[in-house]
Amino acid sequence: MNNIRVNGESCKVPGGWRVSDLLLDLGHIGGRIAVERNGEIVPRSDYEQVSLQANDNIEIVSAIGGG
Amino acid sequence: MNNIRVNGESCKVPGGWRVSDLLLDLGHIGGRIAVERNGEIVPRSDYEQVSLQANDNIEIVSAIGGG
Amino acid sequence: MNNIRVNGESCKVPGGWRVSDLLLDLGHIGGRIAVERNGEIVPRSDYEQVSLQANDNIEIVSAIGGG
Amino acid sequence: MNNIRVNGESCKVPGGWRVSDLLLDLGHIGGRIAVERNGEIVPRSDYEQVSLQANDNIEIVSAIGGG
Amino acid sequence: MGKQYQTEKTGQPMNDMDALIIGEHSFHSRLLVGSGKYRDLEQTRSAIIGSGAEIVTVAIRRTNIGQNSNEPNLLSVIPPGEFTILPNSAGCYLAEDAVRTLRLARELLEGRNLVKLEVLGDAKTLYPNMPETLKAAKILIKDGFEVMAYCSDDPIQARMLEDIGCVAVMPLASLIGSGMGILNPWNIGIIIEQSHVPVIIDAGVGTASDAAIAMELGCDAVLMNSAIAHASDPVRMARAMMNAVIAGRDAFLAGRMPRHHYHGDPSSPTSGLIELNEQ
Amino acid sequence: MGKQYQTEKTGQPMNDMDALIIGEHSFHSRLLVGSGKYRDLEQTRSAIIGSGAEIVTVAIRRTNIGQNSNEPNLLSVIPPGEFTILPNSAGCYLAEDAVRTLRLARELLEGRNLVKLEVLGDAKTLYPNMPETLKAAKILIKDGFEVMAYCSDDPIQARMLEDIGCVAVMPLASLIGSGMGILNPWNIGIIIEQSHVPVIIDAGVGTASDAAIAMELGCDAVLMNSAIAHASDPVRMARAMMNAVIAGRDAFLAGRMPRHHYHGDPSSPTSGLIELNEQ
Amino acid sequence: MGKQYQTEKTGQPMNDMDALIIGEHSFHSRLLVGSGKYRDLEQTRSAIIGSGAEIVTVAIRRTNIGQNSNEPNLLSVIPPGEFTILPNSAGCYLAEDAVRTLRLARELLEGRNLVKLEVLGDAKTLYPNMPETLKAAKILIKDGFEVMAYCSDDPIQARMLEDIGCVAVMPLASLIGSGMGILNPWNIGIIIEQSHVPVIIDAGVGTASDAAIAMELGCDAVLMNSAIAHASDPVRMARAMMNAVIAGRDAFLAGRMPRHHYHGDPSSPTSGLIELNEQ
Amino acid sequence: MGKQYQTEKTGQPMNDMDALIIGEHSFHSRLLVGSGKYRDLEQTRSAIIGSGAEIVTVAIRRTNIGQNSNEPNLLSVIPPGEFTILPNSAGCYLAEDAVRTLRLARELLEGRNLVKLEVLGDAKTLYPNMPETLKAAKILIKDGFEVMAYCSDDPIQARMLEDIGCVAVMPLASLIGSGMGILNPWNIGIIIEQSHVPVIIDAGVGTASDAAIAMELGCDAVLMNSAIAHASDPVRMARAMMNAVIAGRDAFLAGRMPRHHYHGDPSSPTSGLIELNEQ
Repeated sequence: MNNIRVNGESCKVPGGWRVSDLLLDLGHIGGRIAVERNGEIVPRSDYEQVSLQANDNIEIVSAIGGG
Repeated sequence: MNNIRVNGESCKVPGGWRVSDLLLDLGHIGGRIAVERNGEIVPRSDYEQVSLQANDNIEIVSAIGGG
Repeated sequence: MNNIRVNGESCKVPGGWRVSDLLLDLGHIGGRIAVERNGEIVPRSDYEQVSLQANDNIEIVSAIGGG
Repeated sequence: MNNIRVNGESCKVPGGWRVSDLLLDLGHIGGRIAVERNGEIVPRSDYEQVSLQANDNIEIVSAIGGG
Repeated sequence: MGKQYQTEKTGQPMNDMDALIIGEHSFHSRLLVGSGKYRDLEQTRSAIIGSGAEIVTVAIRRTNIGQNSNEPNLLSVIPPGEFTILPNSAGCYLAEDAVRTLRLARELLEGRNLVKLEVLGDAKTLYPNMPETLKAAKILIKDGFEVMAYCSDDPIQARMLEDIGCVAVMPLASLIGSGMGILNPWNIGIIIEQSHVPVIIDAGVGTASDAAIAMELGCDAVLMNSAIAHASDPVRMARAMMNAVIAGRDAFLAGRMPRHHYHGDPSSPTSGLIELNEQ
Repeated sequence: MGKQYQTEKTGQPMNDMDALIIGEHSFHSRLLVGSGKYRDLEQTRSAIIGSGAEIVTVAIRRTNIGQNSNEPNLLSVIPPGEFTILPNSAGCYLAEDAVRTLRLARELLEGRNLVKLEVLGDAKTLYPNMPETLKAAKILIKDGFEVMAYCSDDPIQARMLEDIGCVAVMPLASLIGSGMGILNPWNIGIIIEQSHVPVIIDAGVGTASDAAIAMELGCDAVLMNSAIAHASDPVRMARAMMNAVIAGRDAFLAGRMPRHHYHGDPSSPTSGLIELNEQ
Repeated sequence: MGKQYQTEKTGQPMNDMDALIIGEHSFHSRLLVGSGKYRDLEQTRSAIIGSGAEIVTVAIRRTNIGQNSNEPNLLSVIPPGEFTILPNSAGCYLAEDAVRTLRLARELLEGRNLVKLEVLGDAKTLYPNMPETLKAAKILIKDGFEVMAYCSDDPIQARMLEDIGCVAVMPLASLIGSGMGILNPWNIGIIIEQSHVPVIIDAGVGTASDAAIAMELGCDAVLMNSAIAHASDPVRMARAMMNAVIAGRDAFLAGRMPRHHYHGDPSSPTSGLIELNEQ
Repeated sequence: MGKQYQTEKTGQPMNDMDALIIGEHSFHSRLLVGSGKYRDLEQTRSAIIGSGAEIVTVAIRRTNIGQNSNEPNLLSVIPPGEFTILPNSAGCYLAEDAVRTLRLARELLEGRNLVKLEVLGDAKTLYPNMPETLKAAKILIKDGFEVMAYCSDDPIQARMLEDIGCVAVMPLASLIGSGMGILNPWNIGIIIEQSHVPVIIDAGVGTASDAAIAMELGCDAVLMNSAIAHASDPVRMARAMMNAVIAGRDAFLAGRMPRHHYHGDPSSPTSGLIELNEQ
């Protein structure tokens, strides 16, 4: 298991997980979201390639109402 | 002939003229006008009855652009 | 005794009282006041001449703060 | 003679002149002025020590009306 | 008359709910326009059509003796069958003259009683002469007229006009033809609050936002002439005014947000931000 | 950018002549709206539809972990296929954070480059932090973004933003969420006069006339959120704003009458009156 | 009455040149103050002394029956020998009542004829009732009074008051006690331009700059009460008002610089700079 | 810096309580004046003396080569022993040039460190260039200067100037030389509320009431040049400004009455009236 941070909260994910595994687990598949890993954008097309490493800092965002 | 004033100008009209004679002479037949004789309205229906008297003061007005 | 009104309130005064008697009674002697009797000014110089009659309406005023 | 610029205008001054010589020549002795040589302030106390070199850029300023 | 309008959510089309009622008459448009100062009658008509106005003011003047009666006439381009013609007493400085002028107007318009009373104080400012206006209003109302009265923004005399029986009070925003907009919105606000007849801004509107401001204050309608006729492109300005009056009316009915004088209030949420640097 | 528009009488439909051009994009509507502060997504959509806006701003925030992904999503009611979604960096106080936020936004919106840069100075006023805004704008433009920049009404720094390559400058009328309208029309006027990119009022509009005033000054467009969302009836206010922007734009193009400070100018002729009493 | 003042450079002390003339009376101070609303008579006197005013208004009210006649009396702290006492008809809504009140005042003040006529329109706004004011002014002037008339900012009725023979016209800046300042400087400007008697702003001043603005417009004097009495520190505010009126008067006489709407104009020379970097 | 002043009733003379503290310096007068644009040095001195100012700004310019050194010099009519001379960097558009200019000024004034930093954005508006101003302020403060900084009315950048160590922030009221007064009092209000150094209005004052308004907002002082020098009678206007600043300061300290938007509030009692007619 790896300790990572997702949207500011600590959590553990199995070793070998990709970004796509995390998104699937969080129910974000198919949603309009974007992902940042350690300050860098993870393009949608790379979700299945990018592995989660220990201490990764993941941000997952969506669009909400704003002015 | 009688001396009358029409719209502030002096003129002479034949004795016995009615308001309708004056309007016909001035080319106002059928126009959207109104007539005052000595400060009193002459209704349209009375044009043929009302005689012009010496020293009558006649005003003939129409609508023009205004705010 | 005569019934009179002073500044909107009914009161009784002895017959024969002059305006000066009333003012003395009310403690207004020497003060900066003015007197109206039945809608007419009573000049200061007449206080001792003017008699109060039954049903007289007396107003006694002074200057107060105002803008 | 050295070519220098004074307040944006070219002029020639004798070799060996100090700042004080220039100010004397320009009639600025005793006036309320300040001097910059090649972008650096020349303190009043150094006028007699600082030599003028070829191509020096001298600014001499005073206070005038301003808001 | 602003207060009694309540916005209610109903299935009804808006126009039915929000008619402008003047005396016995009902109108959809809250923009009244004058017919003066245009380049020609064609432009007069185009601008008036473009404004969407239903009520159009006209002045009453002597016919020119010797005038060619075949010349196009104002009422042929704004026919009384198509518009509500509102004759005014512009140019009169005394109650008596205004009364005579409006009696002629009624005769001219075949008995229509709705008139705009305007009695001026002087030729330099065209500010209303209120004592003469009050005097004329009394005479005209007794004589059966429905009087819409051009007036100052004095709330007390506006109420006197209403008490006399005027069907609308029409305070000036600023001097006739000045285009300065509403100079004293506080007085207009008091008049709106107290009145039980329509309050119509008459005179002084200069551009579209002036008309919107009048409607947002709660005025029932706006009357203008120069702002349209003296624009570089009167027909486009007429359309601007139509939309400005609609916009201002809607904004009034919609109930504007409160003003917050000092502190910003974010439109976007303040939480849920990504991990930001310390500030 | 007000000056280069010339009103010409042509047979062309107006919208073709008067498009709002931002970078490579062309729009009919000159009203941009935010999507925050509504009661619910249904009202959000109704108001946005009612406003006629084509460009809608959105904020970028963390998804809630554990959030039900079946919940209705903002972009399902304002789909990017129907509207131009303009993500903002609201809530950021540093250039770096704004850049990260807008990069996420671009990824979220499948590579769309048009963004609203907003870097705030403090949480109390939400006034822009101009040095950080300039810094972020440089980074974003180098990174291929089309940057519309929320900014103060400082003409010098507005020009710097244009010189850096921003596709629009968006000075505040007054503080975000304050509803105070345009507090300094003179500065806005200078910015309009000097700019070669669209000038869009962003923040501070409170009611319809504020929007009309902005357009009459010569602004190219107006962006608002609270003025609609915080009205008592947001959907009606949205319509009011649509009409106010159209009215203000038309009034600007039509060329308003000059203001006359003192002397009234009669709308009705001064001659041809009936024989009046002496005055 | 602003126009006829010409600033001339003479060796004369200024006060001799610039007296305020009301009817037969001449004053140095252009600040008139009321005597109402103070905490006590001591504060009343301190503030009035501090204001430098020479004319002080008082109200006329019934003596309290049973009142202790030893109580300090207003006129003992502002004695008629030291100040010009200006009795008003505040609280009257009809011409007849105002006339009776001011006749009592004249008797009270041993025949002094100078009065402030004030006839109100309603208790809610305290806006003047102009028809009753005009009626009362006629009666009082016929009866030998010198009438200073509180009035609306209607230039036509202000001129009627002057024509009737009032020695000063006193238009409101805004509602009595509102502290809103001059709401319509344009109307006040017209009144100043046309009047041949002093124009004195009466009612509505809220702070020192309001008084300065009135004087800069060309008013001859300013009358106030609440702005001083309702300040947190009335005595200091009285001094502020004294200086503000002097400052505004001097600024009017000095002739202000023209306003330049757009372009900055350097106070420091643009040439003679040191060799600067290219910009 | 307005908030921390508390008016307390003490036996102390006012001037001791209410000094203007800038850095290490203490002043009685809250009016700072420029020395430019006068007809001649005699008028310069008369106006400055008349204004009561203790701080006088000067510009730094190249001496004219060949100039007669016997010509009267500015500093001979406003000698540094009598006034605090505040040299400015007017005319500079880059931080580096402003720094050089003010270093020359310090040398000229025998080491006095107090300077007015002014870095302009363009020659047309003379609006400050804030990024260059911030840059210059840092350099100057590191170099031992006490910097009073001319700036925009942007509260965020005003705070940056304070954080850098400026001894006063000097936001413009409106463009230099425009005489338009305070265009955005809200921004000035925010700056006053947040600042711990004096806030001095610099640029844009046109007449006495503008200065009074600035002080009433809570500004610590006002700096002006054109308003005095370009008045028709500069010496009288100087006196007007002196009194206006004193009046505005006193009004601020006295605490103005609240504004009441709608309803009149009688200055005279509403009871105790004589028996009036029914109304």
